[in-house]
Amino acid sequence: MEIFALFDCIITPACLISQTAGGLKIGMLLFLVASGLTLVFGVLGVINFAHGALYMLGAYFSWQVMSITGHFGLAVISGAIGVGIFGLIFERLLINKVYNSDLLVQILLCYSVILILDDLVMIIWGDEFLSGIGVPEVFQVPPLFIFDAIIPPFHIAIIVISMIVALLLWIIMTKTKFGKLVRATAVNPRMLEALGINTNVIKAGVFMLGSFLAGLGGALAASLGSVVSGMGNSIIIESFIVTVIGGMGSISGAFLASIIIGMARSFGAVAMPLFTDGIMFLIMVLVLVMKPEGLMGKKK
Amino acid sequence: MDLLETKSINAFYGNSQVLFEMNLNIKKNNIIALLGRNGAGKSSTFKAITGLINVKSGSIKLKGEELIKQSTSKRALAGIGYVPEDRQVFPEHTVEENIELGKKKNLNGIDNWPIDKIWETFPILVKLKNRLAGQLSGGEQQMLSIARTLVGNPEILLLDEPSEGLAPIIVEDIAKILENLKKLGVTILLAEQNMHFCMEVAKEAIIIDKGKAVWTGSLNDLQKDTKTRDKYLAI
Amino acid sequence: MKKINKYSRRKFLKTTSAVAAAITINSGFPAILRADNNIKIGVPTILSGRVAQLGISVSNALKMAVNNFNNAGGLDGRNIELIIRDSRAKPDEAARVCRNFINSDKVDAIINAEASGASFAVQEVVRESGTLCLHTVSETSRLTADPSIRTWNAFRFSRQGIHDAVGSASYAATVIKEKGLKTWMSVNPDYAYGRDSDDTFFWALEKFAPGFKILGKGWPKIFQPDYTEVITQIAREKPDAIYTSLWGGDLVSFIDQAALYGIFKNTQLFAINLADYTTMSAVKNLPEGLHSATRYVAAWPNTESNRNYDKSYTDLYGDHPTNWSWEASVGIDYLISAIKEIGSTDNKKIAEYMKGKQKESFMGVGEGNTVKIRESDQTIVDYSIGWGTTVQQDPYMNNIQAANWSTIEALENEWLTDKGWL
Amino acid sequence: MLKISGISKSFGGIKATDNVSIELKPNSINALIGPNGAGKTTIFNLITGKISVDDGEIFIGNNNITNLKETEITHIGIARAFQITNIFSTLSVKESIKMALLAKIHGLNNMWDRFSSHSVNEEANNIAELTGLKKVYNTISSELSHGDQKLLDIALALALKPKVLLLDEPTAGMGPEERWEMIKRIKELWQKTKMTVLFIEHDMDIVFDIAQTIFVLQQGSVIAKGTPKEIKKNQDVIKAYLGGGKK
Amino acid sequence: MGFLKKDNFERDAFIGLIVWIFLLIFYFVIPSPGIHDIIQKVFILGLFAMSLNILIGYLGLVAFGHATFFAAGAYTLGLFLQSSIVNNLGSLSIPAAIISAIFISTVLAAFIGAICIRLKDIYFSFLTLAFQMLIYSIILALVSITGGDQGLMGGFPKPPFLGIDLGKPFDFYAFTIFISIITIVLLRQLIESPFGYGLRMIRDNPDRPAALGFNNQRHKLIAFIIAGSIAGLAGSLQALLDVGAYPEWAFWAKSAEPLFMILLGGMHSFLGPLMGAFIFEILNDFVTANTRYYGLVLGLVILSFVLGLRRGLLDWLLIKFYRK
Repeated sequence: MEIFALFDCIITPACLISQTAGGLKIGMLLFLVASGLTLVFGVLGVINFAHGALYMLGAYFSWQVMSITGHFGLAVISGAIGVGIFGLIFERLLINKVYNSDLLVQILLCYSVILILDDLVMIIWGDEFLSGIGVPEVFQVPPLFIFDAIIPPFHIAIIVISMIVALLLWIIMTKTKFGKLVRATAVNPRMLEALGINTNVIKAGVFMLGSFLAGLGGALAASLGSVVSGMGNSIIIESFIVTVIGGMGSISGAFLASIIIGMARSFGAVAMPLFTDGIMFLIMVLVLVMKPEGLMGKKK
Repeated sequence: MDLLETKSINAFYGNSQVLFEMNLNIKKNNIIALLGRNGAGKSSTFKAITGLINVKSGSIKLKGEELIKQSTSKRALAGIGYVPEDRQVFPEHTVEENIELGKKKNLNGIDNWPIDKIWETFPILVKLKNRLAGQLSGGEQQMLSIARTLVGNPEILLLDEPSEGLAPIIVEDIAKILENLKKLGVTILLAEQNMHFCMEVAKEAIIIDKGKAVWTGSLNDLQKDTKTRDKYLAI
Repeated sequence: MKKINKYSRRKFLKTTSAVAAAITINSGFPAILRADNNIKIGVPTILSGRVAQLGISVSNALKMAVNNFNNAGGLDGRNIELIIRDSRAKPDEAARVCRNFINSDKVDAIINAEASGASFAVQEVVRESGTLCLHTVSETSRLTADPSIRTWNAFRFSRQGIHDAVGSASYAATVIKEKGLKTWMSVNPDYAYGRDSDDTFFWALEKFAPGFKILGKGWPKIFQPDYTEVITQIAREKPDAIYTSLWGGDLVSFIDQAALYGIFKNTQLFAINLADYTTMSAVKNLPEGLHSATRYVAAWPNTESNRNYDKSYTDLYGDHPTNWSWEASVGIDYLISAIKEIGSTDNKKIAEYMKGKQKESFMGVGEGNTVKIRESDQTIVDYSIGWGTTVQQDPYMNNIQAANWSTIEALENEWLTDKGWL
Repeated sequence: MLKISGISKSFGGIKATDNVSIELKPNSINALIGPNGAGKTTIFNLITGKISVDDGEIFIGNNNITNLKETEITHIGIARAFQITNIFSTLSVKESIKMALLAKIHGLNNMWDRFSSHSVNEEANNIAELTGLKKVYNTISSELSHGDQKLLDIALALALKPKVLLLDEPTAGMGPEERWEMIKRIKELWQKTKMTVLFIEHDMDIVFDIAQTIFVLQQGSVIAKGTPKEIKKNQDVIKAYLGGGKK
Repeated sequence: MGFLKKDNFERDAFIGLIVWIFLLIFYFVIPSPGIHDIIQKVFILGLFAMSLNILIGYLGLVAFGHATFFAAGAYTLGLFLQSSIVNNLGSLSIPAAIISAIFISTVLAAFIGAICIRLKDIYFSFLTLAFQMLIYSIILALVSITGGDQGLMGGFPKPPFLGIDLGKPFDFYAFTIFISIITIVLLRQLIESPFGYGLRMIRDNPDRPAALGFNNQRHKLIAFIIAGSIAGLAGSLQALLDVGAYPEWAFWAKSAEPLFMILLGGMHSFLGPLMGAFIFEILNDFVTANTRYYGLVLGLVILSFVLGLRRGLLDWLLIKFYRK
C-alpha cells in the first residue's frame, strides 16, 4: 500500500483534479446503470441480476445502429430505447411471474437470462469483441488542461450527460405524475389499486425505465471501449455494490454511492493499485455490517 | 335498483373465512351505518367489495354491473371509493400529491369533484397542501384520505371507522364533513363501532356480526331496540 | 462509415462460420460408444465467453492441418480425429475434460489450448497419466521454465514471456537511443501474465539500456471496461514511453480511451500484443507509430511460406490467423511429422523424437527457416519475434526488426539463474 | 399468579399502555377486552418480553420477569398463542408439538438422536389428545383447517407447560359453530390443566360465558375490571363501546 | 436386522455402505473412467450443494457466498500438501490435510457466519457475497502464497496412507465416494435430529421460536458453520482430484453452481441437491460435447425449471409418485 503516493496526489492540484475528474466519470457511468437497478428493486422488490446483461445489450444495439447509420447520437439513444423495449418484453414475459417469489427463484430466473443473452449476442454478433462506437467527432479534440490536470472533453460530456440523466430522473420521480405513481407503488401498491390505478402498468413502466438506463450506460460504455459478450458481468457486481452502499431502492443513495465507488477506484489506483476491487468489497462489507439499510436507505 | 348490492359473499383471509353469505343492499344518496363489534367483519366487508381480499363465491353489483371478476383498480374505476380504516395515505407524498394520485373522472367522464371543490370542502387541508402526508395528525390524515377518494368521483364511498383513534373534537369535524357530503348527495357506507357518532350522520343502519348481516333498519329504531343492541353491539 | 459496413459484413461471415463450427464440434455422447482405430487428439480449449476467439482460431488451425493429413491418406489409412471440448475457461473443467480425453476417449495426445491457469491444471493431469501433451497457448514462462512444473511428456509450442520480454527490450533499447526516451510507465493486466510481462520487460530493459526511470505502474483488472484511473495517472506523469501487455478487447479499450487524453502525441506506446489482426482492426482511429511485437502478421517473417500459410488459412476461414493459430499449427505439424516418422503413436517414442528436433516452419528464423524444440526444457525456440511500428492498413506493420535469438537465449539463461531455475 | 403493576409503554411519544395493573389469581380464567387499538396485544407483548417495558413491573409468582429476554420468560412459565395463527407450516401436528416440547427442555440442541424416535412422543400424544388434534396428528400444518391451526397454536403453547397461558383472540376468523367448539375446548383445557389463563376476545357472548374476571382496556388504560355481571353494568364500559369516545 | 425398519442412524449407515459397495462393483462392471469421473464429481459437488442446502432448503437463508468455504478447503489442502509438513508427517499427510482443510473452513465459517446471520433476507445474501468477493480479492492479491490468478501451481504429492494410494484411479474413486457417503449419512443424522427440525422451524416461522423459549441465532450460526465445514471438505476433495486450487473457486459464479444444483434436484428432499449435482454434471458433459453454447442451454434448462416445473426434479417426483 502506497499511502505516500496517495498523500502526494492529494496535495498536488494536477493529480487531485485529474483523479477526481476521472473518479467522477467512472462514478457517473456507474450511476446510470446502478440507478436502474435500484429503481427496479425499490418499486418491484426484484433483484434484477440480469441488469448487467441489459447493459451489454445496450452496447450491442448501439453498435448495430452505429454500423448502419454512422450517427453517434442516434446510436446511443436507440441503444437505450431498444433496451427499454426489450426490458418491457422481458418484464411482461418473465419478471412479472416472479414478483412474489422467493429471492432464490428471482435470482435463478435472472441468472438464466444472463446465460442465455451472453450466448445469444455471440450467435448474432459473433464471438469476437466488437470495436465499440467510438467518440463523436466533435470530441476528437485535444484535451483540456486545468491546473496541469488533463481532462478530455468527452469525459466532461459524459459527466454532464449523466448528471442531466440524474436530474431528469429526479424530476421524473418528484415532479411528474408517473414519478409520483411510481413512488406510491413502491410504498403501497394495494391502496393505489383501490384508487383506480393499474399498478401492473406502473411496474412495467418502471422496469422499462430501469432497462433504458442500463441500455444508456451500455451504449455510452461502447463509445469508450470494446463491446463483448459477458461485458455486463463486471458492471453488475459494481452496480450491486453501489446499490447496497447507497441503500436498496434509493436513487439519491445510488448517486452518492456511485461517486464514492468512482473515487475509491480512482484514488485506490494510486494508493493500492493491486487491491482496488478489494477496497470496494471492503466498503460494502463495512456498510452492511454497520448500516445494513445503506447510507441513504430507510430502516424497515 | 340498489346502487350497491352484494349477494352471498364468502370471503377469506388465507384459509380463514371472514364473511359468511354476506348480503347488503345500498340505495343511492344516503349515508348508511355499518355497525358491529370489533372483529365482526366490517373491514372485511369493505375489502371484499374493493377486491382486496379473496372472495370465493357470491356477487357484487354496482349499478347492476357485476364486479366480482374485476381487479381492484377496475372496481375503483367503476365507482367504488374506499377509505381504509388506517387511512393509508402515502406518507412521503405531499397532501396535494396524495390528492393528485386519486384524481380521476367517473365512468361517464364527468368530474363532480374538481380540486377547488375539495379545498372548499376540506378547508383544513388548504394550508397543509405542501406538507408531507406522513407528518399530518390522525384527523388530518383522515380528511386527506377521504378527499383523495372523493376526487376520484366514486359512486359510493366506503368509509371504514373514520372516528377511530381520534380526539373527540376532531371526530366532530369529521362528522360535519360527512353531513356536508350527505348534502352534496354522496352515497356513503360508514363502518363504525361508535354508534353515537353514527347517530349524528346516518339514518339507516346495518348490523353485522360474525361475518354476516344480521339486522337492517333505522337508527332511531335501533336506539330504542335495547335487545338488539345488547345482542350485537353492547357488552 | 464505409469501414464499419465492411467490417460488419466480415462479422457476419464469421458468425455464420462460428455457428457452423458450433454444429460441427461434435464428439458425440456418450464417448464410450465410439471405438475405431483413428488417431485421436484431444483439445481442451475455450470456445465460449469473451475469449472464445482463442479456441476458435486454434481449432481452425488444427483442422486445417489435420484435413491435409487425412486427405493425404493419413497414417496407413488411420485418420487423425480431433476432439475439441470447451472448458469455459475453468481450470477444474479443463482438468475434467482432459481426464475424459485420456480415460474415455483414449486419446493419443493432448493439444492444450488453455490459458495459463487452466494450463497448469492440464499439466497436472498429464503428469499423472503420462499422456503426450503439447501446450500451444499459455505464454507464462513458468509453465516450462520452472523445473518443478515440467514433465517429460509435455512440450511447449507457445511463445514464452521471457523470450518476448528480451525481444521487446532489445527493440525498445534501439528506440530509446534514437529518440532519447528516459521515463517509463507501464500498464499491465492485473494477473500473472501481466505481472510477469512487466517484471521481465523492465528486467531485460535494464540490461540493454540502463538508466531509465519508472514513473509509475497501472494494474487494471482483466476485462475492465474503464481505464480512466490508469490513464489519468499517465496523462499527469507524461512519461516518454509506456509498456503494456494488455491484449484483445482490453487493449482496444485502453488505446481508445487513452487517445482521448492525447497521450500518444508525445509518448511512445510499446504494446506487445497490438499487432494482431483482430485487435488492429478494432481500434478506432489507430494512432500512427505505436510499437508492437508481431503476434502474427502475414508480413513477418517476410517469406513465401508465411504468406502461403496466411493465404490458405484466410481462404478457408475468411479471417486471418491469430498468434494462437500459428502456435497450434507448428505444434500439430511437429506431432504429425513425428507420427509419420515413427509410424505409430507411441508416446515415449514421440517424446524422444521431439526433444531437440529442428524443423522447417513458416515461423522459423533458425538456420534454414527452422524452429527448434529445445531439449533442456522441451520448449520451442527460434520462432519469429519481430517488432515494428503499426500502420492503419494492411500490412499493418512497418519497419519490422527481428529479435536476435542468441541474445534472447543468453539473457534467458541469466534470468533463469536469477530465479534459481537453472 | 401473574401480577402486572403499573406498566407503561410508549411508541414514539404515543402511550400504548398507560399505568396498567392486572393481577390474576392462580388457576383462574380471565378475559382482556377493549376496542380496537386499546393496547391489548401490546400488553401481551410486554408480558412475554417481545417488547420492553418503559415503566412498571411484571411478576410470575415471586419471579420478577420485567424486561427479561423472551426466551427466558418462556422458560419461567409464560406461553402464548397468537392472534394471527403462528405455526410451522411444513411440519406435521405431531412434529410441531414435539418441537415445542423439546424447546422447553433445550432438546433442540441435540444432534445425536433421531427426532422421529425421540422420547417426548408420549407427551406429544397427550397434548394432541387434550387439544383434540389426535385426528389430524400426522397432517402437515399448512393443510389443517383454520380451527385446527388455531388449536395447534394453542397446543404449542401448552407444550411449554406454562404457569400462565395467554391466548390472543382464539376464535378470530371462525364460523359460529367452530367458535363454540373452540371455547368448549379451551374451557376443558383450563379445567384439566389448572393453568392461569388470560385471553383477548371480541365475542362478548364468549367472554361472558367463560371468563371469571374481565379487564376492560381503553386507550391503553384499564377502565374497569370485575366479574361479567359487574362489567355488564359498568357505565364507563358501555360508553367506551357505544358512546363517542372520552366525551 | 430389526434396525432396518426404523428411521435411525444404523439404517442410514447400512444403506450408505450398500450404496458404496454397489458403486465399487459398478466400477468394475462399467470400466469407463469417464463415467467414474462423473460419479466422483457428482459426489464432490453433491456435498457442496447439500451443505448449501442446509442453509437454503432447511433454514431458508439464501447464502450467496458459499464457494468461500469450498475455496478455503481447497487452498488449505493444497498449501498443506505443498508445504514441508508433508515430509514430517509422511503417510499421515493426506488425512491431516483434509482435517486441516475442514478446520480452516470451519473457523472461517464461524467468523463470517457470526457477522452475517445478524442480517436478514437480501441483506444476509449480499453480505455473504461481499465477504466472498473480498476473500477472492485477497486470494488474487496474495500471489506469493496462493499463486494469484493461476492458482496453486506445480501439483503436490499424495503420499499413500493405510494402503490407499490416491494416485490410483480406483483408490481415489473408492476413497472420495466413501468420505462423501459418510458425510451424507452424518448430514442425514443432523437433518433428522431435533437440531435439524429446529432449522425447519426457523425457516417456517422465524418469529415463533422465541415464544417457545428457543435461541434462533445460535442455531443459525451452528448450521452456518456446519455448512461451511462440509463445503470445505468438498473443496478439499476437489483439490485432491485436480491436484491444485484455483481462484475461480472463490468467485461468485462458483457460488451459483450449487444454487443451480439445488434448483435442478430439489431443495425440499434430502438427496435433491445430490440429484441436482448429477443432472448438472450430465448436462455439463453432454452439452459441452455437443455445442459451445453451454450457457444458452443451461439457461433454458434453468428457465424451464423455474417457470415450468417450479421445483427440483426429486421434489417433483416425490410429490407425484409418493406423497400425492
